[in-house]
Amino acid sequence: MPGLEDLYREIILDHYRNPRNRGELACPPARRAEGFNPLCGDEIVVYLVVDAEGRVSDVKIGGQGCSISQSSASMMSAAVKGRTLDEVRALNRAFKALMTIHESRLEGDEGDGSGTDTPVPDPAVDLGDLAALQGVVRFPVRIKCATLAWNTLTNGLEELAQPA
Amino acid sequence: MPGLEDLYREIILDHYRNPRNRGELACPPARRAEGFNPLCGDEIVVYLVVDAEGRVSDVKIGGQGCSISQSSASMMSAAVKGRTLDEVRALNRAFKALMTIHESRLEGDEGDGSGTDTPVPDPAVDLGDLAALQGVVRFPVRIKCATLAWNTLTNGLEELAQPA
Amino acid sequence: MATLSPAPHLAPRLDVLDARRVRAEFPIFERCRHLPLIYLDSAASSQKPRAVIEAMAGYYETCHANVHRGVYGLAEEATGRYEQARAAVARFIGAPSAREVVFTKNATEALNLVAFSWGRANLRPGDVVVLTEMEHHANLVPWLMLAEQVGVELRYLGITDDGHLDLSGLDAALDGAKVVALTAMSNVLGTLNPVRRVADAAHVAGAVVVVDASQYVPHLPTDVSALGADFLAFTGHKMLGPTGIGVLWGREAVLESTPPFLGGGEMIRDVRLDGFTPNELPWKFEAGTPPIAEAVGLAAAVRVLEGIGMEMVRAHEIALTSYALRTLDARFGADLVVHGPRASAERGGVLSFSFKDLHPHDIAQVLDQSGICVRAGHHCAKPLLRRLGVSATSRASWYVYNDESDIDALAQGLVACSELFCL
Amino acid sequence: MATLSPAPHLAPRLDVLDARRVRAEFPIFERCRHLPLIYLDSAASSQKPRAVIEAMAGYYETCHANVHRGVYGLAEEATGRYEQARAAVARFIGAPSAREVVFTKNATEALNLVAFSWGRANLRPGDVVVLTEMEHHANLVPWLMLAEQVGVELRYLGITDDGHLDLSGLDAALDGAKVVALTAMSNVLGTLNPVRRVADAAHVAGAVVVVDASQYVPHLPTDVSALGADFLAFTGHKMLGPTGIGVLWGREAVLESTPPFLGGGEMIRDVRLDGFTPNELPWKFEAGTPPIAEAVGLAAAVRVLEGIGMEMVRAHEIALTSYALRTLDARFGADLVVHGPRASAERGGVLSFSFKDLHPHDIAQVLDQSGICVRAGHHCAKPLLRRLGVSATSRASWYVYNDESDIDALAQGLVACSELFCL
Ligand SMILES: Cc1ncc(COP(=O)(O)O)c(C=O)c1O
Ligand SMILES: Cc1ncc(COP(=O)(O)O)c(C=O)c1O
Repeated sequence: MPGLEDLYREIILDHYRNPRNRGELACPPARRAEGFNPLCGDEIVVYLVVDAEGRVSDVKIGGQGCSISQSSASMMSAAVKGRTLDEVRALNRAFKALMTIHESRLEGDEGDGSGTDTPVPDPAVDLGDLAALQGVVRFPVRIKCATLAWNTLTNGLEELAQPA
Repeated sequence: MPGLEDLYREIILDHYRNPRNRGELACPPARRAEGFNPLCGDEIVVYLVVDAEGRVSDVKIGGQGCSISQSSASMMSAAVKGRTLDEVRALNRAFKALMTIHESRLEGDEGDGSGTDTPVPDPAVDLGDLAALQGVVRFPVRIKCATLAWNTLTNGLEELAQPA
Repeated sequence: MATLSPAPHLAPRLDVLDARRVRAEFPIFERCRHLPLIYLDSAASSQKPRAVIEAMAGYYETCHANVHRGVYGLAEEATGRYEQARAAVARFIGAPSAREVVFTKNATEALNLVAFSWGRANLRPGDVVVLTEMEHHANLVPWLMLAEQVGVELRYLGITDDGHLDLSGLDAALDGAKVVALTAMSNVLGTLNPVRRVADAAHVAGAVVVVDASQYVPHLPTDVSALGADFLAFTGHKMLGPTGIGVLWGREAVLESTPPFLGGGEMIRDVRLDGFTPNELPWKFEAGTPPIAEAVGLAAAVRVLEGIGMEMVRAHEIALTSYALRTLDARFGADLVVHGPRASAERGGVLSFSFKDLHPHDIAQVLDQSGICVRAGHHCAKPLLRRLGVSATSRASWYVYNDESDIDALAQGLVACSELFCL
Repeated sequence: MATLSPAPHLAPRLDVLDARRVRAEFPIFERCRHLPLIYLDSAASSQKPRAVIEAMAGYYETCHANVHRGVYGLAEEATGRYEQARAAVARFIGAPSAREVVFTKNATEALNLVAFSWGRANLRPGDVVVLTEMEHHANLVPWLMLAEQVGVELRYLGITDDGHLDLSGLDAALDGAKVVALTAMSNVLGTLNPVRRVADAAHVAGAVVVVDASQYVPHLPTDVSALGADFLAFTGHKMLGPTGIGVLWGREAVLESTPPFLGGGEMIRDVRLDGFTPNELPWKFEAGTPPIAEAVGLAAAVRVLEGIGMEMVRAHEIALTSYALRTLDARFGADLVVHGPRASAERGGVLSFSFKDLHPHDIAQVLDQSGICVRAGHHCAKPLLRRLGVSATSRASWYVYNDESDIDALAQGLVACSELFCL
């Protein structure tokens, strides 16, 4: 059994106790995206301002949930602030890759049954604090907690891509 | 495991090979009753003439099925011929009692799950050849074969009791 | 071969249940990972005693064949075992006849059978179905589906702030009701509902009473007639039995007026290319090859529970619940909020709680590190959780193999949670 | 603990299957009554190898918990085992994704799911459902119920006198058809149907193809795409696995367009007092606690079959069937009538026969006396038996643990029958 220290790294607990960019932004100019994990009730709200150059000029996080979902949201907010949308997308891909590196399980030959291809992490992308969430993959039930914020952000960005 | 000799007594095989009272009767004066075991496809037709004194003056058996259902029908026909309806009913009760005397099974305390009361055999009734069918109770699946003829007869008698 | 008689050493005829002795009969507690297993999730599923595991293995090793209609001895033996299991279950719940006991795949199928087969045949658009706000999804979703398909109206009995069923609206709710479907014990709050009282009122109003006894039959002496139920559903895996089997009990007359549910082998008397005739009770509701080994396992579980004595099981759980309430209160005071009734005589051994601002997922995760298994989430009762104003709770639940030391470990584990998150 | 990898000694990589060696893995054959067990009723239910029995016992002994949503390690382990079983089954039938594999309680429930959930959502009064005269009740009664409830029209493909599907009426039957539901192999005649050919024609006509593979998956290498099926149903207990579990495979797109079947926990994403949102595939169709230990057992069965090799299983059964046809012919000539195709490459290892004027019940009873288990009756295919003009047949069927000596014993037993009744 993997140890708790793999999951609750100090940096994660720090983001949980002292969440960064917590709050709301006026919409417009901000866009608001809401994410919900109906299985555990975790909730994330992302407020996002993208400037004329396609750069995330401001971001705020609302919602409530477990330490993993909340710290992941906090880290994400810090990581995307000031980045271009392309950079944000690359970060998102890198993070998803981090979350899908499965170890061989009890019966490794049979995989996890999801049948989806495992994304390959891009070594060029520096995840910063987010890398601390790596331990989550050893606790499969918690992966959805860690990815909730990113899925919410992605939905927000897709909406942004559509005519308002 | 009970032996075959319990089931296929010589007298049963004799009735199977040489069925008594096989045939049909004109209706009227005879009444016709049909019995069917949908689970195994066994079929019995009973033709019955009851005279003015309430006595079975003639009986014939048609149909097809396994040795147990056919020999039971043959024995029944021999047993009821010439009897009064009251005597026939007593025979029927005695035969049913014979067919429900369960031995203690694997887990005797739990019965056969049928929850019905076990009829008590009447020592005053002489079953004659029919007593040879006693071994059938040790082969529960076959009980329905043995009782088919009697159930058919009972239905016929009930109809007789109704205004024609 | 399997041990088929009630294990005598499980019935020490003491005044109190010796949980250590009982636990020794459950192989999983010997599982030697780095920590002893402190299993506090029996409300989700119970562990299995050796007698149950061996009964099933023994069945496969010595007498498996498909049941019914097989002429050969092996098939007859298998059929006997299967039908004896039905008789054992009937006896365990005080059913007048084994004909009233239908084996399903779980409690959920049993409740769906009632909603769909009895419901579609007997309910018309606008007919009222009364439910409660504390139902498990298994006793909600089938009725929601029926509401959509048939147009029945659903009404809900609410709950009071201390987690009891609110009966103040009962008479109004029953007006025009054709069905009242309620849980005998909440799997979240632990609340034991006044089933008899509701059933009597429902019967006066002309409604049929459906009881979800999934959390009741495993933990309390059950008598279907005393409860006043028309239908009663429960599930094997929560009562020391295997997965893959559930039970629907129904009053004979009500079952007779219920059309078949699934179609196939076993449930028919005759089939033609243009129609079919259903079989008699209870087989009319058992389409296809039934859960044979599972029935044998469930019968073994029933014998183990009878060996201990259901009065004893109940007394043990009251004692543990009292101990848990006292212990958690003393240690954590207002930091730990228990959802549901405080009096242990009014509740079963299921304790849902909120602890400081800690998220139940984090609590369950940290407790797991000490080998403690508790459930975190909505416990398949989302409407109830909304009513409680929480999105998830932590839930600890106990059974015959638990004792005070497990509660102590839980309390200790909660201290560790609190320290880790510094809240 | 359970043996989880394919038992290597079951995979001797020989050209022929060593049935004696295989049989040694099945504890029931050690059962020591007064006679050795000659089991010729695998079409009704197969026996279980040690690996399957132990996998289930091992599961209960070391890692049982309810699956999904449990945060603690034990629940995660149980969930992993359950989902790995799904993956193993998907691989075994060549399913593109485990999302397409739904666990049910048996094949019957799987077929009911298709008829009721897909059928009610997609069929309108007057729509045509094409069946065959050789279907098992499990693939008849649900459609008969649907005909009654929805008013669909049922059409039947007949059979030829030598027991093949009569395809001469196929085009006419397909005119306006929305569904074609047929068995891949008859459990009475042994006939292997030209599923692919029928499926291609059905698809051209715009119909969905439902395959009852209950007798096929256990005995032949299966590839759902090659068969051309949209839905495929089979059952655990006929393929060395436990009772209490069946499988419905469906093409992802078709499953997506199928509404939920039973309602309850597990199959939902959200529940409110006024409605619910279903879960994603495959859980949308798995209401309530699933057959967890049974899935673990089924995965073990799959590994045993893979260890032997399905090509080998098929070759062995062809060899045994040829031997049986030859032997019975030589011994009894015209006294013994085999129902179904004569060429063993066109049929599976299921042999229904009529012997003189002896009633199948009597035959089965007398054979039982020599320890030989054969089935007698209508085999849940009453319309087919009417078509054959018999009310019952005797049926012998074989599997990996049978060999020529079992056929010899059968022939010997039939001689005894004939003598006893002096016919
Ligand atoms: C062809 C066929 N279809 C369906 C079934 C039903 O399988 P089950 O009883 O496991 O649901 C059977 C077995 O009885 C069968 O032989
Ligand atoms: C109150 C209640 N009802 C119904 C169920 C459903 O039981 P199963 O999942 O075995 O069908 C449960 C268990 O999850 C329960 O706690």
